[in-house]
Amino acid sequence: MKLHEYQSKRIFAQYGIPIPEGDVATTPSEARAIAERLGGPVVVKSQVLVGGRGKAGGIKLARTPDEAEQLAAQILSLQIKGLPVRKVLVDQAADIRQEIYLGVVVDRAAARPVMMASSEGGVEIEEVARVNPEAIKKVHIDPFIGLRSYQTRRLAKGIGLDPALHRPFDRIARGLYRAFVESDASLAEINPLVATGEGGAQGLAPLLAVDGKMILDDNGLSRHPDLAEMRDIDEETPTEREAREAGLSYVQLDGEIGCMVNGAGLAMATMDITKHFGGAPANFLDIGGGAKADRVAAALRLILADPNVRAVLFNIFGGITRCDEVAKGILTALEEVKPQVPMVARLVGTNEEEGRRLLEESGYAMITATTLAEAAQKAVAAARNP
Amino acid sequence: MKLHEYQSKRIFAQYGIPIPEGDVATTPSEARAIAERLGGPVVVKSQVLVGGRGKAGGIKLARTPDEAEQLAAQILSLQIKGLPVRKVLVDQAADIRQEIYLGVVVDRAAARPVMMASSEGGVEIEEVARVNPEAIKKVHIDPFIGLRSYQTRRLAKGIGLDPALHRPFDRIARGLYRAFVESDASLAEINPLVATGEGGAQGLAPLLAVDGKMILDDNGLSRHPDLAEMRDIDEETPTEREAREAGLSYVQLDGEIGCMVNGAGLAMATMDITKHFGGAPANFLDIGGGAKADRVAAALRLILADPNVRAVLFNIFGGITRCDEVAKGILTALEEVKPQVPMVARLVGTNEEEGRRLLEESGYAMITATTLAEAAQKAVAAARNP
Amino acid sequence: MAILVDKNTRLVVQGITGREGEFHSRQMLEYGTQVVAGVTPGKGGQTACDGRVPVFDTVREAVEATGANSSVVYVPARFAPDAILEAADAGVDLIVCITEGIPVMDMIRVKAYLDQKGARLVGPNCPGLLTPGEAKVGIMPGHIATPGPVGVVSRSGTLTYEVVYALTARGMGQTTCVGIGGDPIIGTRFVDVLEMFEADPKTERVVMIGEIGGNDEEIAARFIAERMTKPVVAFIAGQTAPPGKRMGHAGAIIEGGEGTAAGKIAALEAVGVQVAEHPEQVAELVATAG
Amino acid sequence: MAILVDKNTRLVVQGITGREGEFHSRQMLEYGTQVVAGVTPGKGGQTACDGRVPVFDTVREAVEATGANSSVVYVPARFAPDAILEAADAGVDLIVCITEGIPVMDMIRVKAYLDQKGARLVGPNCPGLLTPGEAKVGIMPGHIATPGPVGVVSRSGTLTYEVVYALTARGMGQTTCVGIGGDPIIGTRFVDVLEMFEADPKTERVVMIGEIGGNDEEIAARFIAERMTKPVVAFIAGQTAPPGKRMGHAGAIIEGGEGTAAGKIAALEAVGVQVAEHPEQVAELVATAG
Repeated sequence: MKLHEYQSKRIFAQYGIPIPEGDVATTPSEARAIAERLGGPVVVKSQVLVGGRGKAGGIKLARTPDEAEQLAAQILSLQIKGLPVRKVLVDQAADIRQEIYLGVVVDRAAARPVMMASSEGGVEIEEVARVNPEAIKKVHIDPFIGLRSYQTRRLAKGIGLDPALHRPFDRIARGLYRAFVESDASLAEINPLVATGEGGAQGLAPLLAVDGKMILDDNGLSRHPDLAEMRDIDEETPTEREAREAGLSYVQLDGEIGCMVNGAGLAMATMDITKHFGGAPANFLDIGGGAKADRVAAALRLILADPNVRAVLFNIFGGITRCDEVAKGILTALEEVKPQVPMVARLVGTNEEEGRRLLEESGYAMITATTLAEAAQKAVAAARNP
Repeated sequence: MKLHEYQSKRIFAQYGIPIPEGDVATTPSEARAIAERLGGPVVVKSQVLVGGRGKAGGIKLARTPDEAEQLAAQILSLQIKGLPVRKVLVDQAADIRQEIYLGVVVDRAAARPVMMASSEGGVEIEEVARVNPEAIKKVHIDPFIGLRSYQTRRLAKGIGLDPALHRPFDRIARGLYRAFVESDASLAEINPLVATGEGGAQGLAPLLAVDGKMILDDNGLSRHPDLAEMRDIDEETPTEREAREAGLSYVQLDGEIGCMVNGAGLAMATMDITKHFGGAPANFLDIGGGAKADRVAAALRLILADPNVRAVLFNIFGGITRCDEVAKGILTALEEVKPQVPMVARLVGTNEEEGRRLLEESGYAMITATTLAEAAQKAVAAARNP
Repeated sequence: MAILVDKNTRLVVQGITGREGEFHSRQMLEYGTQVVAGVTPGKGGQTACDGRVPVFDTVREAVEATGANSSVVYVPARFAPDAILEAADAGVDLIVCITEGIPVMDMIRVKAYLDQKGARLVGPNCPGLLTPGEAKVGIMPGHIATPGPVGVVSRSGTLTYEVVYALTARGMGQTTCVGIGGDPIIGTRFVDVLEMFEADPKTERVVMIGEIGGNDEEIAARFIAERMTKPVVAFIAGQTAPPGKRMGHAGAIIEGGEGTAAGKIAALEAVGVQVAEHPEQVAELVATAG
Repeated sequence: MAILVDKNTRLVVQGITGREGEFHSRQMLEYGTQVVAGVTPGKGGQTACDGRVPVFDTVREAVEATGANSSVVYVPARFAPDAILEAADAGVDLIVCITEGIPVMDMIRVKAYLDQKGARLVGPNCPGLLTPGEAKVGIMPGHIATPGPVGVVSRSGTLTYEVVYALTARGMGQTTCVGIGGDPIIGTRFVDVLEMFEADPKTERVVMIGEIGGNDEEIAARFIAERMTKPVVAFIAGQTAPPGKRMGHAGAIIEGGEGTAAGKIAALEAVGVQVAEHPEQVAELVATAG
């Protein structure tokens, strides 16, 4: 689950990371009020869960509350990569001397978190990795002893940070790591972390997290009800939300063959083979292991709700999932939804005979297949000539 | 640093461990008010930092508020092992079906915490270890993964706990371990943990921490200011407090030879050799590594404040401590306190010449010695014939 | 010969009295696996699978009473890390975790602990292991496999069955089928299994089934180039997957331009691995590989 | 020969620009120890000890630039766990921690981590190591020792000097003097050092100086009975210590009737170890032991 910039930064602040003064507005007049309260120039930033907000005109500097109101109105009317802007963050503008990148992700191969820092902040880290990989410094973090100050010192030196900033950098880096771990995140990123030229003595932060991003591990959300509540339902299609609530893995695509498969790998392979034989998958849909009839029924309703779907391909290879349960689910759903499109069913594995028997005895017209290649070819053909 | 029962139990409660309803009183009328508020029978328990309170008459059951007031008056007038009782804990009396022991300590040899449980609660664990060691079950705790439920299950089965109590036992055991770790404790103990015969369904705790004890690691106190504040200054002699505040390790004994030594091992050996040659040490006193003049002066003032002291033995073996610094400290203190007792000085090691020179040039009468045996013998003799 | 599980595997099933645990224990028993014990806290002293398997409260008791040397975990995600650690502490050599949905941070800690202990974990979120004719541990349907010379290793579950089914249909049996799981942090990775297959005298050819996400396939490609003498055939799922979307498995996501099927296929082909265009084609390529 | 430190020791001093760090670095240099680097965060590029020792920001840089193989830690308790871990991560073989006052829970974690890494720690809260005529690491005064055949191991600091001083005065030199420290959790224990002395061809006799608290002396007694061929002379401090009072060292406390000097002396005498009645008597017993 992705968090908005303002949500990520509020979490960072809880871990002692300095962030700009600011607040969220949903209307231009709210944005104006915030700018008035803050005083001085502000940055008005669209809160949408995609990258490239700046290029899309979703981030603007306002010198006065008037200007903040105007720019907020403008930004709140934007659509960025298809997503409507419903909120803006109004932040005090920072004095930017240097922009740093600082982020934590999981390094799968090392099986531990890795913290990355780069002197080239304000740019996407993938871009830096491509253009100037030497600029990225990394330290792996032992999950038991955590991120240590000697490691943050290595990062700070590695990116050539002013020695006077090493201590605040250490505090921020260790705070970011704790935020990462304690939120069950898969990414926690400050980009840019800004050197403001301020001394700590004046009470102003010498390093400031001007932009922030967190992605949470969906598997960890159940133990963070406060974070789970941060989900922005506007950022999901109703279909995706319905799928999530039904416990299904579903990704909408733009093809015409609806796929219902058990297992993520097989679901991808089913999409791939559909394409291989000249069709296009309408979705990725994994009904998961051991799916019961009601979950299968929910899955079929989702597929049929997509108006692009011109044929449905069931590919079930029973292991922990039982073919008879899947067949029951299909039949339950068919009683409710009267599908206008042809259906191709391939059921193999645990209780496959019982599953096939149930489908055959139901009386619904269903094309059957033995191999996956056969099933895919039949589905592609059926979608063309229903 | 030892905590009182009531302090320990309040910490336990913060970790989800059920404790009896109760409060602390310093007067009989306060005790009465608490008993009235609680209703039903209460236990009035002296809060002193020594064991054997029960045998000393410091724990009594009161059936009525009247009786609570009377018993509190009686207990508040006691001295237990020389310590005056200044506070009583008034707790709701629990229905006791079974008494269990549960504690965490550090196992030095294994270099990790160990949790111990025994079906013989209400008795000191050392007593159980002597009489019936088989009754004590132990699990070692990995510091990185912590105490796990499968380990508490082993303990619960090992002590023959009713299976219905395994879950509450697991929660309490894991809470106790967290309290231990997060308080930097060297001991955290519930004794007895009482099976009340209540079901969890009625909202009453089926297991209740009726008595609790914690000892904190002095080295960890600086990061727990809230716990450091719990120190009961009544439980230290003024001398011990003064020593602690001056950064000195000091233990008062009942002999006549005041010892000032650098290093704990050497300080003990100096005490031992004093005894070996027929004297008795008045104290253990380690001025620590690298002691400066002012700390040495404070140490000498402490020793001379003890009226039993009839001779002072300085035994300094310079390593990180410099003999010249020690000599300066002794001279500073001598200017202030005019000692009426003979002093024997033995200074060896780092900057020993400079140290000796300072003492010699000062003009104070000081008996000197080369070996420890010689110094001890001279001190014993000087104490007898001043 | 085979790898990881065989006739000598003495298995304890953690979560045996749960619905899936009991169902698959029966299937494993039917297949001939020595399921010697089950564990469900609070149900010690009972039996499962119609009295065929004694149930214990802890893995340690199960190991002490039955000499179990391997464990399979069917408990819910919330309790699975504890179950894995318990098995490791009880000294079993092999732990197979079927459970899906374990948070990544939990698995990072579990794996670090297991590495210290020297215990081998397969999974989590995996279908388990199958040595045809000897033992199955996990949830793979046994009837699709048959003994033979092909070693199979896969990040996927049902996609593995698909490939094994096709191999069997073409008369190419398997030494062992290993599902390593689809999570970002797994106990046993491609290279670990490839190394075992390379060392196993009965395994003549190897099938490797990857998918988008991470760079395990790329690491495997390097290993194949440097250390493997046996032919390897691969399939990579997710050629049509869009970037930035998690495709079911927690580990199957193209992020920051990395982990694409195209990149993995290129890495494998560059070291001489034949990569099938669809699952059933794997069997055709294995038949002619060498 | 000697144990742990010798002429080949290349030492990095952590906390070299602190008062004690600089003072003892000079003493170590004067003794002839190869102090090749110092570390103080933020002072990289400077030098210490009148330009004789380059200072680095991190241990890793120090090791890379100077080939340091051992480290000694003089930093305050709050930063000492980090310093030890840093040295271990930088790959030094031996870490000697002088610092006292480190919380026990910190040391439990540090020790568990070091055990994984295979790094050897001596201390904390110890005087360090001295191989007379070759190298000193820590704070022991060098002039009290002289080369010879006696290995000395001790939980104490200054008490060790006392014994070494007496040995030297009687013409009995030392192979290596090892202060293992007085804390409850220490990196290297009596048995570890006894094993090294037993294996060291130059060490002919061993002195072991214990104190009240814990049961390390009792464990050492078992080891001496089972594995030591060389004579051992011991002294145990704290015969006059009252129970329940911490005698300076965090580890020196008689608790629950355990850890008394009498118990330790009995355990050692039971396995044939001669136990001195006072420190200076140790030298007499060593002279006649065999």
